[in-house]
Formats: sequence, structure tokens, C-alpha cells
Amino acid sequence: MAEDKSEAKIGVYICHCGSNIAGTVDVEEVTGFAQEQGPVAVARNYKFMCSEPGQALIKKDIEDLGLDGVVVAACSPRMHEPTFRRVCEAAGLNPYRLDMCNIREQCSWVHKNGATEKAKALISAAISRACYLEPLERREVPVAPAALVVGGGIAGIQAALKVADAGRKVYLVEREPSIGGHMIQLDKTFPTLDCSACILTPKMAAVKAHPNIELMTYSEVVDVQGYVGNFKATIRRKPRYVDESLCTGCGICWEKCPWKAESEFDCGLGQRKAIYTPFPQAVPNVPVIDPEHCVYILRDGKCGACLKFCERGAIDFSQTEKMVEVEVGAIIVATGYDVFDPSAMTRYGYTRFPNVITSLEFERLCNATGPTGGHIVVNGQEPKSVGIIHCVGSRDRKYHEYCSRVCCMYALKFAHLIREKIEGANVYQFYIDMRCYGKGFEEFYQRAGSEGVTFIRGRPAQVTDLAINEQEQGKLVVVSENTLVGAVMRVPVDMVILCPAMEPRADARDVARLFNLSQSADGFLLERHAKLEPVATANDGVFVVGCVQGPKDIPDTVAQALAGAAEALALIDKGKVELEAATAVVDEAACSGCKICLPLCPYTAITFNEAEKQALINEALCKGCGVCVAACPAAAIVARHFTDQQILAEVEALLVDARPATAEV
Amino acid sequence: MKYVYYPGCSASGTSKEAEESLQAAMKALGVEWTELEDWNCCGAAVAIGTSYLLSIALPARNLALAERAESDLVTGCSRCFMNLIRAAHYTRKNARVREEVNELLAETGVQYSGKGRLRHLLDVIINDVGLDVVAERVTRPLDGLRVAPYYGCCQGMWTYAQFDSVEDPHCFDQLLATLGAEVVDYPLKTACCGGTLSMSRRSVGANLIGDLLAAAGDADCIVTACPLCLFNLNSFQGEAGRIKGTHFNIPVLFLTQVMGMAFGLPKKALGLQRNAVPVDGLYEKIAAGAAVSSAAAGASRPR
Amino acid sequence: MGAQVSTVEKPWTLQTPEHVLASRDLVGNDFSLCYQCGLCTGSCRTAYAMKYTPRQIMNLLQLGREDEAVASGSGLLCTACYSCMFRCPRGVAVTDLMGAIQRLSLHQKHADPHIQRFYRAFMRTVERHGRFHEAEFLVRYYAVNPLRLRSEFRLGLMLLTKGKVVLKAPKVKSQKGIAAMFRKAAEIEGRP
Amino acid sequence: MVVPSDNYEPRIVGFLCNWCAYQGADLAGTSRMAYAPNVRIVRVMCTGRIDPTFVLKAFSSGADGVIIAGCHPGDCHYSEGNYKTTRRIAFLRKLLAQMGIDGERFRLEWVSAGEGAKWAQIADEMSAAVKEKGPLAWRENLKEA
Repeated sequence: MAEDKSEAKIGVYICHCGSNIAGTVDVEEVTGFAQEQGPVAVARNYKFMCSEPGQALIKKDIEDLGLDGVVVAACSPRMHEPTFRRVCEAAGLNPYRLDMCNIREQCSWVHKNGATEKAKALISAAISRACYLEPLERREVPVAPAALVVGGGIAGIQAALKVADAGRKVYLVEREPSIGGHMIQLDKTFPTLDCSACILTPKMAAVKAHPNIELMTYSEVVDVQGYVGNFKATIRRKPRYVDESLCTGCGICWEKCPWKAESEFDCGLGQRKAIYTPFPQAVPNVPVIDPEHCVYILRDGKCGACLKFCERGAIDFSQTEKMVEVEVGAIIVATGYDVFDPSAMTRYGYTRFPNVITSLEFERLCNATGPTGGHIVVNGQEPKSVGIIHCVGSRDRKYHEYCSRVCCMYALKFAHLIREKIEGANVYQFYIDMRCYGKGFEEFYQRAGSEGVTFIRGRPAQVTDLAINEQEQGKLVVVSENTLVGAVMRVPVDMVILCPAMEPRADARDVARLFNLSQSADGFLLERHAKLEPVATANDGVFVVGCVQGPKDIPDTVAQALAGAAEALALIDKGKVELEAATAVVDEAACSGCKICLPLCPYTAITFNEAEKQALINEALCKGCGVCVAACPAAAIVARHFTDQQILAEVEALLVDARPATAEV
Repeated sequence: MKYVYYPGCSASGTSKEAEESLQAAMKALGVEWTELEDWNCCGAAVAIGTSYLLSIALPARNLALAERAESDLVTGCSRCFMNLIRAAHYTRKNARVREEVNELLAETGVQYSGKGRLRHLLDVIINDVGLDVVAERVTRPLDGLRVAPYYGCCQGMWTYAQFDSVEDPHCFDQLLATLGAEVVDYPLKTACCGGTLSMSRRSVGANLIGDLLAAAGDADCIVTACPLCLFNLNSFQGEAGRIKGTHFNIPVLFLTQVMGMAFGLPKKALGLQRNAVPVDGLYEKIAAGAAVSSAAAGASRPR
Repeated sequence: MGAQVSTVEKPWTLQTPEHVLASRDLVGNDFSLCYQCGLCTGSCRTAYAMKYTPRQIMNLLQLGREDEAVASGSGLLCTACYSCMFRCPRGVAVTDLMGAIQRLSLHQKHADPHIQRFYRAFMRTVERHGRFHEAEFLVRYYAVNPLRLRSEFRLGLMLLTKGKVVLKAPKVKSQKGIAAMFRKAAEIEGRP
Repeated sequence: MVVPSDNYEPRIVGFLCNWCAYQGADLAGTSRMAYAPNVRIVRVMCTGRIDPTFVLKAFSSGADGVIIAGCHPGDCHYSEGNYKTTRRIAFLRKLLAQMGIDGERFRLEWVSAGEGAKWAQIADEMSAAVKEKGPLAWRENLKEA
């Protein structure tokens, strides 16, 4: 080893990151330490190594000193490894000769004392590893020129349209019978009060009409294989029992169907038939038959009203589930959110009192296409007073710690709508903080205030029907501290609207696994970087947009959807992707042909050459996890860029300060 | 199942009827237990106002004794239960508290290691004995008796969390229904009765009691799961009435008292003569209720 | 906190050993997590009678004004029902903090004499007998305050006639050890 | 025999997978969660890459503890690398026990990319536990034996 090390010429570059690193780590001392290490030809520190001048420093040294390895001690490799690899490449050094040493996220930001010592150990390890790094070549493969968009809410619709408009093929998959998502359930949208359906339905129609979009509703993605640029997705198409190519959406079938069920679209406030479209503007305007309520299906052919009346003969009970496979270069995940179920918080009496409703239920009550035709009616009466409780299940450790971001604004919108529809109604907002941060939001807040809405700062402790005076008889009483007064108030109202948290879909974990993504602590899917890569994920080629990534309003969702489309297009339009060079390779001479590695590979990248009795790794399929490497009893498989030699050298040098000098034999 | 039983101070004094009926009813159910030997006061709601350490160490001593007896510790007092489980919680959670508490306990020759299980009486009756066994014992169902179960407060976080919903518990309802009573649901069933405020700040304590009595409305009686609440709700009805501008005269019983009534146990064994608000009227109501239900049964009998 | 509403006129320095505020290191300084939503107060049955609501007490702690919180005596109205602590959306141990304030109020004699006597009398009987002893408690509590005894005449009569006052003191074998626990606690907590 | 000094700080080597645990440790950083500086991290693509010799190398080079952290079961970026790790580690654990290295010095943990706080807590716990046990000085001790 010693000879190798002395031959290597390593440059070490320590970044101050302003005061982010230099404020905690003594960069001069660390530079001095690095300078003393055998293989180090040069060690420098600089304020911002990622800046132009910082990069120029490295470039110049590579060129002037002929470095054969570079260590950059700065932020996480997840942040700037690509940057410094480019620097090496530009200076004529193979980019795989770079090692990043994380002294920010895993050192200066988390340690008050001992950060300098730890930085030295980490740098020593990186230098050691850098001595053994080998040049690698990346290969390019073509990209499948299509995108898969999962989820047909506003995020998915917007992303699909943009990719399709750019001339690329899009597969849009939606679980429900129609696209539209939560947005199509809303009545008006804040702060401009445009009608949600009015702005969304044209986009839905455009999706249906677009020659580049293949819409698959009532379908789910069940499997994803492959890698960036070359994904293979399997989509399960559930049987509608209605032939989409024949149906004209005339509606005679659901008019004649005698069987009813609660309408999911109307949050159970209204009813639909067993054959139904969820709402009149559904896209596609083709009904589905709900097998749990259709008597024809439940009782072997008794009924069949739809069959009889459909003039086109579109009803087809022989349909079965179908699997479709598509090849795409990029995937946009836009599966949205669920609404928190407030019945868990018994203190607010949701489900116990019929006049305690959720915000989404209120949207349906308020909507002209809703179960009441847009009349706000509970218990058969128009409420003269309404309490709106913010942060139900949000900003609460017991449920969701985060702020759901949209409730303050829609609560103001509700106040406006109630005051508009019910003459002289009193509206009370029970809020903790009013968060009106968006464009035009503060102005809307002012407007709502001027329209006669009462703001009570406090998180209500309960909603009760226990009256303690005449005024409270027959009312719901919202009990809350008015924190600005410092007194508990009892506010009698006719209706209470709860603003439940937006929460990750119940199956968010399954979705994360399906697309090989991570979840953040709150359960939403994790983006690659909170600020700079808001839609990219740890899985190259898969992007998350809209509320699947976290609660957000419509403008933010649309912006993210467009970002996702841009990312997908950038990937597809480039036409090719570079494959990871850090794959595993079999040393044929050493392979004993024991076949232990074969079943271990999750990508079936390892095949066996029976003639030569040797294992063989297909580099296009290998993703470089290294499971086979660690398992090979003959040590015949080498993990490029993570060789045994590199890692052992790294480990040894990491403990440079642990061994007394005399212990070295 | 092996139990040691922790009576608590109120049950042996101001709420004697709780203790008497509890012993009688448990015997009727065939539950065998021994009294925790040499138990001491858990500190009620008073120790916390005097010394943090004592508010943990006093109950912890009882836990230590039960640990030594290697049995589940059962108590019929919600306040005691809460103090005990709180002591277990903090001694487990905080090493310094554990050390100091054991330093105190060493004075009485015991140590507490955080083991051992604590059980509430309702938990034992419902989950160990079982409502089916309770039902078998019922000889005089509480027909037509409208009973308001009072779950009490301090139980919220500590007590019911162990075996029922915290904010909206129903275990008590199930038990009362099994006894044949009509359960009255009312919004303040888990609201605090004021605890020792009835003694230290009468006007506030009685006000809270008044709210509870009023909320139970037209129930024939209130049944509690805590001897301290039993004392409060019974003893200050006059004062509460004066504050609320009304007159309260609603019998308040301990849960094992109504169980004993349904099991047909003698009044004296249930300490029914000790309740501050007389309970005799309840027997008449049950008799009337029984007559109605047997008449109804007769009418519906096929001819 | 404006001076005009303050109960404490002179600056108050924390001389009490930290043990008295033991709940503080139990839960860390977790009152700093309070975001003043008022759910504790709304859930509190006695908040109406407090000078400062539980939420305001948390705020006083955040402001380093334990003195004001203690002097207000609001902690004495806490029944330790734990509703606030159970519900707190930020996980603040409100009840334990209220208990700490209550202790300080009593130790520093910010409570009515009869309330202090109530606590003392109760704990004294436990110290002496290991268990609560009604008869002795009543004597201790009322003996020095006969006027109050008169107002409690009906209660006393009820207890007596219903056979609820046990005159005989409870017998706990480890009574001496329990009294020693009281002394030890006072020693550790630095109370007189 | 190495005598522990009063200000003994243990050295712990952490092998973290690139996709979950390493990101979790990065998150602890971006969230500025302070924790003990004793754990030094080696990044591998997957915990499935970790050869038992890496762990032995760490101990023989003077580590007082080793921690392996990867994706939660079922969440592996490479679908099931972490299951393989689990099996391999069980074997290694026995081997280490025979060599006198117990479970407190050698841990396997699952940390997701969203669990920065968990990583900080693990690092703190592990540091405290190993500090309590004192230096391992495995190589020196073996030599003496």
C-alpha cells in the first residue's frame, strides 16, 4: 500500500462554505493537516469552493500539478458531487477520480465541539480512498420518448398537457372513473373566487382531445421496472363494464338504473346510481358500473336495466381486468392527498352532530352541482351562524405536525360565500395564526374582514350541544379561549365547519415503494432537495408534483406540475442518458462458478456462462448496489468505485487518530 | 389471575360505601384478591402542590410493594390510579427521578424498578371477569333506571388510555347496560369535578359540581368510578344548587353499588345508607320499571 | 407583560432550588414549545377563575416571569385533571408545569392562609400516619379557624351521621419510614 | 491494556447506505440537529454491499463501535439489499460476540431519508453507550492475550 500512496498525487480542497463550515471547523488547521498527508500534493481552502473562482483553483491545480486524484471537503456529495466531477472532467481528470468529503451536513452543522477533529478524520479517509479511485467510463443509452403521469388531478392534468403540447407521448393514469381530482370537487377558488369547475373542465376536455395523451382512467400502475430513460410500467385497467369506444355518454343507463349508493364525489351527502359518472362534466364521459352495488353483478343477471336501455350496446358485463405495459423515459407522480378524518377528534363532534361538517363537504354543499343545488342547508335549515375551526389535525403532534397551508385561505373564502348566500349570517373564524402569504392573499384577508367576519384567536377545546343559557338552546356551542382577551368564550352557532389537515394518501407508502421513492417524516413523498430540486427525487427520472409532495394550493400545484413537465421533457428531449459507471464486474479468472450471486441480484443482471462455468454481469442492468460483491466467496466480483480496497483504505484512514504510533507494526 | 388490591384513603373513610360495595360485588363475581399490605396514601391531588418528589414517591412506594408481591395492582379509585400510573411513567422516563425516588423509598426498605402492571377496576371487571359473567350474576336488572355514568377526568390521559378511548370512553356504558340500566349520555361525562377544590376553594369546586349535576339532567342517578368524585358529587349538592340558582337532589353512587343492586345484594352490604343523597327512591323506580317491562313482555307474548 | 397588570411589584429572583420546578427538567424547557393556541385553557374547567389562564402561564414562563405566574396564584386552581396536557398539540407538559407553579405559590405563601393550611394539614396527616386521616385532618384544618368550621357544620354532621369519620388513626407498619421519606424529600428539594 | 482517560471520546464507524440513512444523516445536518461527533460515516450504495471484513477492519483499526444503517425493511432502493444485510449481520454478530465484541458496540439500524432526528438520536445513544463501556482497543488487547 505504502508505495501506491506515495506515488499518488492528490489535491485537497477545503470549503469554508461562508461560515457554514469555517464557523465551526478550523479550516486552516485542517488544511495544514491535509498538507502533511503523504499522497497530498496540494491542500487549499477557499470561501466557496463551488463558486467560479473556487472551481478555477481546482482546475488550475489539476492542469499545473498533474493531480491524479481530487478530494473536495465541503457539503454532502448529494449536493455538489456533479459540480466537482464536471470540474475534473473539464481539467482532463476522469470524474471518478474525485472523492467528496462531507464536512458540512455530517460535521459542522451537527457538532458544536469536536468538529475539527472529525473533519480531519473524514478528510484523511477521503485522501486514502482517493489514492485507489480508478477512472471509469459512463455509457449512454437512448431514452424512451414518452412520459407516464400518475394521477389525474390538477397536477397530473397540467403536467400531462404540457408534455403533450411539447409533442411527446403521455400516458395519463387515473384511479377514479374520471380525471379532475379534488379540485373538481371545489366550489370557488381563493383568492380570485373563480369557479373551480369553470377553470378546470376546459383542461380536462383538452386532455381527452389531445392526440398525444393516452388517458387511462379507472386504472392503476401496479409495477415499475427499469431505470431512468427506460422505465417499463404495468398498468391495471379495472373493468368499467362499459365499452368506452361505443358509449356516447347519453346518460340513459344511469337514469334507468334502479340501484343507489352514496356518492363519493359528494362526500356521501348525495347519492348516485350503481352505474354512474361521478359528476356531469366527467372526463371521459363514460360511466362505470360499481360491482358492489350493481344487482346484475351481485345476483347473477337479475336486473339488467342498463343493458336493455343502452341503444349503442355499450354495456359489457364480460369485461375483465386488463394489464397494459408501457415504456417511458420519465415518470411524473401526482397522486395527491387525502383529507384527514376528524371523527378521531371526538371533541369536535364530527359524525355525532350532523351540522358539524368538513370543509370538503361544505364545498359540495356550496356547489351548484352539489346535492343541495348550491344551497347551504344543514338539518333542513339555512344556518344563521357558522363557526369555522382551523387546523383540525394540522399543527398538532398527535395528528400532523405540519401546517396544511390552504385552510386559512379557504376558511376566508367560506366566510365570503356564506355571507353572500345567507343574508346577515354570522361567521366566526377560530384560528391560531392567519397564514395568508400568497399573491393576493393578504388583500383577500382584508376583504373578508371588512365583510363582517368575526375572528377569534384560539384553538377550540370542544363543540358541544350542552346549552347553559337560553341563547345556546338548540345550537352547537364552540368553546374556545379567545387568546387575545385571555378568556374562554362560548359561541353558539348553527353549523360548524372543520378544516381538516391535508394528509398523505393512505397508500402513500405503497406508492413510494412502487416508484422507489422515499417519504419524508410527515409521510409525503420526498423531493431530492427542498429548495433546488423540488420535483426531482432520489430515483432518477421520477418526479413528484402537487400534494403528493406536501400540502399546497392550486397555484403552487400548477407551478410544480409545470416544473415536473419541464424536467421530464429535458430528460426525454436529450434523447439519451448516461448510465452509472459504478457497476459490478466479474473477475473471470477468480470466479469459481459457485452461482451464489445469481439469485441475489434484484435486477437479474447476473447470468451464468455454462460453457466457461463463470458468472457474467450485464452492465446495462446492474445498478451497482454491491450485494453480489459482498456475497462472493471468491471475492471475484468487483464493485467499481466502491472496491474492497477503496473502502478498507477509507476505514483505516478514518481512524487515523485511534492508533498509537507504536501499534503500527 | 392474581391481584393485589389498593383501596386508597377515601374508600376507607369519606367514601366508605365505595369500599364496602366493592368488596361485596367482587366477591359476588368471584374475583379473589388480597389487600396490598402496608399501603400508603398516593398523595391525592395535594402532594403535587407540596413536593414534586413526594407526588411521585408516595404512589411509587405502593407500586414497589405490588412489584414485590408479583401481582397486578388493582385500584377502584381513579385519582389513585392516575397518581400510580403517573409515578410509573416518570420513574421509567427520567433516570434522575428514578434515582431520587428510590433514595426516598429506601427509607421504607423497598425499591421500585418500573415493572409490574397496574389495573383499573373497570378494566378488571370488563376485560378479565367479562361482561358475560357480570350478566350471569344479574338477578334484579336495573329496569327503567336512567343512569348517567361519570367517567371523571384525570382518567383521560392516564387511565382510559390503558383500555378505552381517551376522550370518548364507553367501557362504563357497556357495564351499566349489562346491568339492565338505561345509559344517559351527557357531554360532561369526562369533565373534572374539581377534586380537592371543593375543600380548598369551595365556590369554584361547587360551581364545577353544579355544572356536572345539571348536565346529567334527567338521569335518575349518577354513577362514578372514583371515590373522590363520589364524595364531591354527593356532599356539595346544596352549595352547587345555591350557585346555580336551583335545587339538586340526585343520588350519586359508586359503580360497585349499582352492580350490587343488580346482583340483588343486601343494601347494607353495599353501604347504601351512607350515600349523602338518599338512594332509596331508586329501588322504587326499578320496581316500576320491572313492572312495565314484564307487562310489555306479557303483551307481546303470542296467544 | 405590562407593569400595570403585574402582580409582582419588585423584580423577583429565582432562589428556589431547581427541584421545586422539577417538572421543568423532567420535560425540558418544553414550555418554550407552546405556540399559544389556547387549547389548554379551553379544556380547563377552572380557567374562568384564574387570573392568568394556563396558556398565559405558559407565556409567562416563556418570558421568564415565573414570579408573576407564581404570585397570581392561578396554579392553585389547577385540579391536575390533565385535560390540557393530554390535548396539547405541541406536547407541552402543561399540568406538570401548573403543578410546579402551584408548589411555588404555596411555598412562597401567595395562597390564602386557609388554602395553605389545607395542604399542610393534609400532608401532615399522611406524614404522621402514612395514610389520610379524616378526623385528624379536620382538627388540624379547622381548629385554628372555628369560623370556617361553623360554615362546614352541615358537611361535618353528614360525615359523622353516615359513619364516615373514622376516629381511629390508620395503622401503617412503615409509618416511620414514610415520615423519613418526607424529610428526605424536603432535604433533596431544599425545602425547610 | 489501554487505560481509559477521563476525557475519553469513543470512535465509532458508521456504514450508511446512500439512499436512506446517508440522506437521513444529511437531513439531521440541514435541520441543524446537534449530536455527538463520535460517529464517522462511510458511504456505501447499499448496506448489502457491506462485507463483514469492513466491520472487522474498523474494529481492528481502532474503532470502539460500528454502526450499520440502511433503509427500512421493504424500502430498500435496490428492493431487498437490506434483507440480505440482516442475514449477513446476524452471522457477523455471532462472530463478533466470540471475539468479545457485544451488541452495544455493534448496531444495525434502519433510518429513512426523512428520519434525521432518528439518526441524531441513534448517534447520541451509541456514543453514550460506547463511552460508558470504554475503549475497545481490540488489536492491542488481542496482542496482549
